[in-house]
This record gives sequence, structure tokens and C-alpha cells, in this order.
Amino acid sequence: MSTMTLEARDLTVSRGGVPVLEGLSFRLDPGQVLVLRGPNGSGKTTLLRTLAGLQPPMAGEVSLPPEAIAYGAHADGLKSTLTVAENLRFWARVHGVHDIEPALDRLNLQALRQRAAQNLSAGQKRRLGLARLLVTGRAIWLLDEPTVSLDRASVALFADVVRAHISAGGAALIATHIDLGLETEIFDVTPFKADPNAPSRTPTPFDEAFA
Amino acid sequence: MSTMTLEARDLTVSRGGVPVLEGLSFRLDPGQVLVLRGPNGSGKTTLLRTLAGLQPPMAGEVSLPPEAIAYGAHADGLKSTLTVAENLRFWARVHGVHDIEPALDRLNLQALRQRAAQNLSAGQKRRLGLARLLVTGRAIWLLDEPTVSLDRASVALFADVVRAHISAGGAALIATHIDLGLETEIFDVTPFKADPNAPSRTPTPFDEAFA
Amino acid sequence: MIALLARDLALAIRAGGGFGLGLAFYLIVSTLVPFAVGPEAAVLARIAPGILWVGALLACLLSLDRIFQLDFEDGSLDLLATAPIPMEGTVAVKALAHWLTTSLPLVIAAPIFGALMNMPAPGYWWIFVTLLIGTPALSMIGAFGAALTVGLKRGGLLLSLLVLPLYIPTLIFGAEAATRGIGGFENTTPLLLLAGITAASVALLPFAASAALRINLR
Amino acid sequence: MIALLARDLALAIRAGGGFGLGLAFYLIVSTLVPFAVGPEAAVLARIAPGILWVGALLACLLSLDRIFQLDFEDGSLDLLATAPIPMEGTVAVKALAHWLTTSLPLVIAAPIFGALMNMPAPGYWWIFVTLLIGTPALSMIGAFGAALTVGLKRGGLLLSLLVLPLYIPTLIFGAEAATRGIGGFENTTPLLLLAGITAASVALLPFAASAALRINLR
Amino acid sequence: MSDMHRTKQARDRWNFLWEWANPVKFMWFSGRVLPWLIAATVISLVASLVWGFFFTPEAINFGSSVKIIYVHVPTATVAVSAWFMMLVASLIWLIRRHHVSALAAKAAAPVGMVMTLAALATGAMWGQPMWGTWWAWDPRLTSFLILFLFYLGYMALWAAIENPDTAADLTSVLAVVGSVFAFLSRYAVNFWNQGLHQGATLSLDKEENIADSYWIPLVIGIGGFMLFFVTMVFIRTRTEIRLRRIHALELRERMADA
Ligand code: HEM
Ligand SMILES: Nc1ncnc2c1ncn2[C@@H]1O[C@H](COP(=O)(O)OP(=O)(O)OP(=O)(O)O)[C@@H](O)[C@H]1O
Ligand SMILES: Nc1ncnc2c1ncn2[C@@H]1O[C@H](COP(=O)(O)OP(=O)(O)OP(=O)(O)O)[C@@H](O)[C@H]1O
Ligand SMILES: [Mg+2]
Ligand SMILES: [Mg+2]
Repeated sequence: MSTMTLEARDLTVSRGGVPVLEGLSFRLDPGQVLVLRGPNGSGKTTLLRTLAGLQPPMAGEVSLPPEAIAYGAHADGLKSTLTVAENLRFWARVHGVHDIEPALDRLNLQALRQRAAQNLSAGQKRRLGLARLLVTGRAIWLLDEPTVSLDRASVALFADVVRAHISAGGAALIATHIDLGLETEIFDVTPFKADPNAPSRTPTPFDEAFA
Repeated sequence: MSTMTLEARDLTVSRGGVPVLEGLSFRLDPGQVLVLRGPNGSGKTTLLRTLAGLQPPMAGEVSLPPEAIAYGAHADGLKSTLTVAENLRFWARVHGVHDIEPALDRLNLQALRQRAAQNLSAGQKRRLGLARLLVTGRAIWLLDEPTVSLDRASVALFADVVRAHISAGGAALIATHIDLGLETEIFDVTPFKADPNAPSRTPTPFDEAFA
Repeated sequence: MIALLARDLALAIRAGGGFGLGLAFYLIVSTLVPFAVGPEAAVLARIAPGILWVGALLACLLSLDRIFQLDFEDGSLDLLATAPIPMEGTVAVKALAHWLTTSLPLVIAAPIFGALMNMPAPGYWWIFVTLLIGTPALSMIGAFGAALTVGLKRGGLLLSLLVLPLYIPTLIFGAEAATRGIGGFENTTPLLLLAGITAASVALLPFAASAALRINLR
Repeated sequence: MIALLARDLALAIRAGGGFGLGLAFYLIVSTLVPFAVGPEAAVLARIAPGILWVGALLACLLSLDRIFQLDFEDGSLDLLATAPIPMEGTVAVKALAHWLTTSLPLVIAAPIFGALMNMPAPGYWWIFVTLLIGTPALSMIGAFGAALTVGLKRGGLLLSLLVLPLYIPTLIFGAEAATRGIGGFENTTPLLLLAGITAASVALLPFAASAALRINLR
Repeated sequence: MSDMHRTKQARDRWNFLWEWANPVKFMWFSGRVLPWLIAATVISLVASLVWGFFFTPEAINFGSSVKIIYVHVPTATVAVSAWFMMLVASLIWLIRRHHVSALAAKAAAPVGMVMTLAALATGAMWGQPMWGTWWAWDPRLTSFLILFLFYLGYMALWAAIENPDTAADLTSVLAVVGSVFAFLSRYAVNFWNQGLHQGATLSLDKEENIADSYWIPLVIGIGGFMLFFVTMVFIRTRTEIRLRRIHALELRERMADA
């Protein structure tokens, strides 16, 4: 996993064509947990979606190994009529993983495995969403507020899962407002807030007139 | 506001016909904040929906003054194509309130008032959902995890709003996993967990065979 | 209640939805039929009133899920249920908004589409009148169906299945009144029956629909 | 990819949706038309193949929003986009699932509904064959339309507006082939053209659709 | 390496062309050209319509209704050309990502739609005396109806999507796929019905070409309507560029106070 490094160089990310964060440079090495901090609306979600390749960066570049990223957002991609085990097994098969038992065990979902996802409480759903990460087999986790709705015991459970992941050589970039109890490095995005009134910094001169 | 008391007597609440919490008795007086605690899946959401009158109790009773309740859940009832101000004004008009400015001020939404709700970040949406409570003019707030996605500054803002509400004679029942920094009473629902294997305790004998 | 009506109309207009799209759908259905049946003017004129009624009914049907579904999903319906408006009022206002944004444009456009289908000239008037009398019933019955299925994800097809049988009497009297009117026959009876269905739906169905909504919320 | 197909089929069956409801809608449309047009057997037999084709097309259309919308809303599509499956594969598999759950039952049931509309006996065979050849194109074109509108809340009506014009060639060749076949005329040309449309749609549209999806995700 | 170098050079050679796709340059250029365009449009339209309406003989069995041809044929021609222009502009946007090109396509759509509608309406008005019906399911007429639907769908898609770049991308994809299907439909309706409508009377090799006295004002009219289309697209593209600027400014302002 030595090449499993995510690196951003002079990155500008945008929402609706307007830069939100600019000049971001950082790297995430195997075995590292980086916690993204920043007030509401500062652009954490936008940054994570850009890194996950779901939207193109406005400027700068992201280098990362192919098929290394597992993205976890508020929307967990759960199907309400499928059971917990079926939901998880689907994602496992998509990623070519065969065994969902460890994931169920580690997020304490064994007792709920036959329950339809629509009959889960908010926190139980969230746990299932996190279990999905384990069956992707991916090394770099990009997580957007993963602990929303979790009680304290579940937050601790989650912290254990992350710890196990990084000690196996994985890495994680986590946007969160709460303290996870992980011995983490903090990366505060506030200083990179784009100045909307600065002179145009869009890449192609053609767009000048709009910006 | 002296009669603005919410009282539950020997209440059993259920989800999908199965009791979740039973034998709950408590009262919420004006000027009081009660924080609901309990691990994920313990039944906090179910309890709040029952108190709000959205689902009938399985047994026991709830007494509360008419039209006194403002319910706030994860789903904020925001229309993504309307602006912040339009969303808020709608709920204000529904409740016969005319002035939305104080609510915008108190939740720090003035700068966002012309923005369509779909262009808000997770935390900004949440603040708008909380502002809605202020325009209901209702005395008893039932809130389900109100601080999800909020950064620390916003949590403090929210605590201030609750404090102002109770010092004006209102009351609040809040389900949350985090510490709100309110000098609150805690009500832990864990001891009331219904035992699904206990002999039937459903009210009418007709149901016995199913329970 | 006025606030609710205003909001629903604003949403319909803002979403780029309401007015234009129902109409476009209606236009398209009326053009598809000739493509499928063939271009003979005599056949088309014969089936035109029926097809225009079926088209209006389907356009109405397709927009039904807007009535409550969105409000259910984003939690507005929970909040409206705890608001100081009777649920029956909410239902009636939402059905009215649906009629104004979806059905009314259809009623106005129907004569033009009639011309496309080679309908004889008196048909323009009769298709307009029968639709004007009948569509409020379609919106109200539809609102009832939407209330029944609101809890289901993508209940669209189930909704159609529930609502279409309820639409049949309206359709029969409406199409019959139009066809007779075009042929120059007496059509007071079907017109009166059509008006009766509309009046009864508007008076009674809000209660049934609001009961269904309350059940779906819990 | 097989996992995805299996999941989509399971969802369609579990939701009580897929098979039954599309079919029920088809049945209802085929019964509404006689109600609206009147019971004359000659007229009905004349328009039957066309109406059955239009009905199949509408039933197909109404279930299109299931293809991507739900997956978009609950975030599955984001996750599938980062999964080790090419987007074109996702699109193709989902269109296939749509065809299996919605169109195929219609194809099988169409002859029976043809009997309801007094269609002559050779019609049963021809309506079956033309639908079997044409419906894959309907599902694939529909998937493209669904991919275009996936980002829009309740894009249902817009989806119809975009997709129905694209359906016209398929409809014309399909209905024409069926009508000619029933009349005992030569219909190889429209059948070949129909097959051509299907083949080209299935080969090319997954690329356009997956481009549209990627644009909508960002 | 040298290969890359060459392509870059090749691109440089054409850059003088692409530079007009820069919004600033486009605004400057279109501002200069517009007065001339407007003048040319007015002159040719007035010339053809006046000539056509007042100085052509009434055809024997057509009556004066034949004069509708001076609106009908040019609007029909422009309606089809407008879609082609949108297709080309969409492709340029998809490949080279020049915003002006996407906006020009957006600007052309309503003009094309109005032209389609005008061709349909004049055709219907003509059909009443000629064929005794407002509407017939003739292939030419029908394919115009379909073209009208395509315009509607294209415009509705633009209107429905908020993010302008997303909207440009999706509508471009629609324009490309739609063009293929519009072409197919044209063929399909021909196959489906033989129809009543005139063939191409303007083609030069045919015997039954209409007389020169009708022909010349008609050609001027087609030119005039084309100029009208180009003028409208220029004006509307300028408006769209300004709207985009306002949009960008608004966004910036919002971001500033967030
Ligand atoms: C709504 C109805 C109609 C539509 C959509 C329509 C459409 C068109 C189109 C697209 C053209 C341009 C052909 C080209 O440049 O290749 C055209 C030309 C023409 N139309 Fe129509 N038409 C309609 C009705 C009529 C009627 C009723 C008449 C008169 C009998 C008529 C007579 C003509 C003639 C004489 C031309 C010139 C033919 C040529 O130079 O190609 N059209 N029409
Ligand atoms: N569709 C959009 N168009 C324009 N601006 C948007 C859009 N969506 C969000 N924004 C704005 O972009 C900024 C960044 O939003 P983002 O969701 O990335 O913030 P965040 O850091 O994740 O906040 P939170 O902690 O509240 O989730 C915010 O100011 C938000 O209002
Ligand atoms: N529709 C349903 N049918 C049956 N059981 C359900 C249904 N919805 C939820 N449950 C179960 O009811 C119990 C109570 O759920 P509830 O949502 O009230 O919990 P909660 O205390 O709010 O949890 P959280 O902190 O995770 O939000 C849970 O065990 C849940 O799995
Ligand atoms: Mg966020
Ligand atoms: Mg809960």
C-alpha cells in the first residue's frame, strides 16, 4: 500500500461555478487520519465530493491511485425494502468482496441483520452506512460527518473501526464537527476560504467575462 | 402559560405494532428543558412522534393543551426551490405569525435570506429548520436531534435560542446524543425499554393472539 | 390556507413544472394516437373526444404524485398536521392548486388539440364544457388516491391503479356528453351526472383523503 | 453487474411494484379507451393495435423514473459512480432490469388485451412480435431520458416531454408493422426498421446516458 | 513529443477563430455588427413581403391565399436551420467548452420554436382554403409538429436545471441524441403516410418550378428571415451573456456573506 497516497496540489473547489475553497494542498498517507474542520458552509462537503471524483476541480489537481476511494456521505445508499444483510451484501458484491460477516460484527449489526432498512432508527441506519465502507475493500476513506445520529457507544465503535483500518495501512479523511477520540491530525479549511471578490482565477481566459 | 404543561402517564409507544418503550410517566412544565437520552434505537423518535400526536400511543395517555406543540425532526419541511425567507414566511403565515425577522436574526440567517434552500450546506439547512420553530409561536418544542450537522458556534446559538424560549415561559423536550450546554434535566429512556418477550400487555384482549 | 395555496402555486411555477408540462404531455398524447392509429381523418374524428378525455385524465394522473408526495418526503406534511389548519382544509387547498396548475390549462387547450385530431367544429365547445365540469372531480379523486399512497416510495403505478377505476364514471359521462353534443343529440343527462360527480367529490372526498393522510403519517 | 441486476429485480419484486403494476396500468388504459370511445366493435378493432402500442409506451414511460431516481436520492448512484463498475454497464443493466420487470410482462399480456378490444386473431401474434422487438428500444431510450432528468425533483412530466418525441419512430414502425401484419400485408420493412432502432439504441444510448448521469452527479 | 507539439501548433493556427468565443470579444464584435444586421434584416424583409404581397399576380386556382407562401416557406426553412445551428453549437460546447457557443444554442431555441410555430400556423391557415382542413396528418406537417416538441423539450430542460454549466451539458447531449431521432422521425412519417403537401418547388432541376415572378421575392424572403434569425440569436446571446454575468455576480455576493 505504499503508493496509496492521496495528494491535492493547489486545489480550488467550486459549487455552482463559484470557488468555495482555494489553494488547498495536502497529502494523506497510508496510516493517517486527517480530520477536516470548518464552520457550516465552509466547503467540506464540496471538497470531499471533488476528491471522490464526483465533481471536477475548478483548478489545481488531485492525484490518487485508481479505485482506491470509498466515499461515505449523509445519504447511505440504503434500500429501505431490503434487509440489513441484503443491503450490505449488494455493496460487497459490487466491490468483489465476499464476506459481509466481519462488517456486521464490527458495527454491531448482527442482531439487526434480518431487519428491513426502513425499520431501522436513525442511528442504526447510520451504522449500516458505515459497515458499507468495510465491504468496499478500499484503502482511502472519505467520510462526510460519519457520526451524525450516533450515540456515544456507537461513536466509540466507529473510532475503533477507523483505528483498525489505518493500522492495516488504510487512510481516512473525515469531515466532522465533533470530537472522535482518534489521535488525529486536524486540517482546518477556514483559511482557504475563497475570496469571491478577488480578481478572476478561473483556468481558461475564455470565461473571464463571466466570473 | 400556566396550563402549558405536557404530561405523560404510563405511556407505551410502539413502532410497527411492537411496543418500544413502556410505562413512561413524566411531565414537562413551562420553563423546563428535558433532554431525552438513550442509545440508538431505544425509541426516542417514536416517543416524540407520539407526543406530537403524529401517531397514537399504544397504551397510557398524553395530556397537553391544544395547539401548543411545535415538532422539529430531521426532515425540516424545506422546499428546495424557495428561498430561505420564503420558506420561513410560509410557516409563519400558516401559524398566523407575521414577522420573520427575529427568527432570521436569532439563527444568523440574514445573510442567506435570498438563497434557495437547495443551495444551502447541511448545517445552514438545519439552522433554517430551527428558525421555523420560532415562527410557530408555540410553547412546547419537541425536538429530535436538533443539532445534527451544526458546528460548535451554531450549537451555542441554538442553546441561546432554547434558553430564551424557556425564560419566556416555553418548554422543550429534546432528544440528542451530544451535550448542549444547557442546564438541563436528563431523562434517560433506557430503563423503559419494552421487553418484546414479555406476556402481552396490549390494551385490548382481541390483539392478544398477535402480540 | 391562502398561504398554502400561494406556496403551492409558487412551487408549481418555480419548478418549471405546473402549467407547461402537463399541457405538453397532453399535446404529446394527442399526437401519439394518430401516429399509432394511422392518419385517416374519419377514424380520428370518430375517436377524438374519447381520446382527448383519456389524455386529460392521464395528464392529470401523472401529476398527482406532486400533490402530497413531496410534502411527505421533506417532512412538511408532518408539520402541516401539527399546524393550526384542519387537515381537510389542507387537502382541499392542495387539490385546488392541482386543478389550477394542471387541469385548467388542459381544459383551455383541449379545443386546439381537437383541431389536430380533425374533430368537427361543435366539438371544440363540447370538449371544453365537459372537461371544465369534469376535471375538478379528477383533481379531487386524484388527491384522495395520492393521500392513500403517500407513504409509499414511488407509489406512482399503484396510485394509477387505485385512481383509474375511480375515474371511470367521470370518464364515461364526460366522454358520452361530449360525443352526444358533437353529434347534435340531447346530452343534458350525462352533463348533469357529471356535475353531480364533481359536486359530490368536492364535498365529501376531502374528509376521506384527510383520514387517509393521518393514517399514513403515523 | 450481476449483483446490480439481481438487486434491481429484487427491489422491483419486493416493492410490490414492477411486474404487477405496469401490467395493471396497461390493462386499465386498454379498458379506458373502450369506455371513452364507445363500444362499437368495428371501431375498436380498427384502432386496437395502435392503442395497445400507445398503452405499452405509456406504461413503460410511467415506470421510467424508477430507473435512476431512487438511486440518486438515496445516494446509491454516487456510490455506484465510485464503484469498480463502468457507468455504461450500470446504465445498461438498469435498462435491462426495467425491460425485464416492466416491458416483458406487457409484451406477454398484450395479446390478451387485444382480445378485449376485439382484435382479429392474427393480431395476437403480430402485436406480440412487434412489442417484443420494439420494447427494448423503449426501455433504453427511457433510461436515457431518466438519466437526463435524474437531478430534478419530480422530473416526471419533463421526462415525458423529453422521451415521448424520441419514442415516435419506434411507435410508428411498431404500430405500422402490427397493422400491416394483421391486414395480411407485407411488413418486413417496418419490422426490420424496428429491429434496427432497437439494435442502435441498445448499442449507443448507454454512452449518452452515462454521460448525462455523470453530469448530473457533479 | 513532436506530435504533441504539432497539434498544439495546429491549435494555435485556429485560435484566431476560437477567440470570438470569448464572451468579451463576442460582446464587442456583436455590438459592432448588430446595427448592420438589423438594417439588412429590415430591408430584405420589407422588400420581399411588399413585393410578394402587392406585386405578384394572383395564381389561377390558388387565389390570393398563395401569398401566404412568403411567410410560410421562409419560416419553415429557418425553423429547420435553427435546429441545425443549435446542434453545431452544442457540439462545439461539448468538445471545446466555449460558453458563448452553449449560450448561442440556448438563445436560438426560442427563435426556432417561434419559427416552427409560425410555419405551422401559416400552414394551417393555408390548408383551410387549399385542402379544406386546418390540419392533416401529412408527413411534412407532422414532422414539423415533432420538431416543435423537440424545441419544447430542449427549452424545458434548460429551464429546469439551475446550474448553468450542467444545463448546457445536458441540453447539448439532448440536442445531439434528439437530432438523430428527429431525423429518424422524418423518415418514419414519410414511410407512414404519403401526404398532401407540396414537394420541393425551389429545386432548380425540376420542370414544375414556380414562375420567376413568385420565385425572386421568395428567395429574398428566405434570406430576410435567415438574417432575422441571425439578428435575434445575436441579441439574445448578448442577453444571455449579461444574465450569466449577473448570475456570477450574485453568486459571488452570496459567497461573500456566507
Ligand atoms: C401546418 C401545416 C404546414 C406545415 C408544417 C408546412 C411545412 C412546410 C415546410 C417545412 C416547408 C419547407 C420545405 C422546404 O423548404 O423544403 C413548406 C413549404 C411549402 N409549403 Fe407547407 N406546410 C404546411 C401547410 C401547407 C399548406 C396547407 C400548403 C398549401 C397547399 C403548403 C404549401 C407549401 C408550399 C407551396 C411550399 C413550398 C414548397 C417548397 O418550395 O419546397 N404548406 N411547408
Ligand atoms: N448548489 C449550490 N449552488 C451554490 N452554492 C452552494 C450550493 N450548495 C451549497 N452551496 C454553498 O457552498 C458552500 C459550501 O457548502 P458545503 O456543503 O461544501 O459546506 P460544508 O462545509 O459541508 O458545510 P456543513 O458543515 O454545513 O455541511 C456553502 O456556503 C453553501 O451555501
Ligand atoms: N417502521 C418500523 N417498524 C418496526 N420497527 C421500527 C420501525 N421503525 C423503527 N423501528 C424500530 O423501533 C425502535 C425505535 O426506533 P426510534 O427511531 O424511535 O429510535 P431512536 O431512539 O430515535 O434511535 P436513534 O437515536 O438511532 O435515532 C428501533 O429499534 C427501530 O429499529
Ligand atoms: Mg457538509
Ligand atoms: Mg431517532
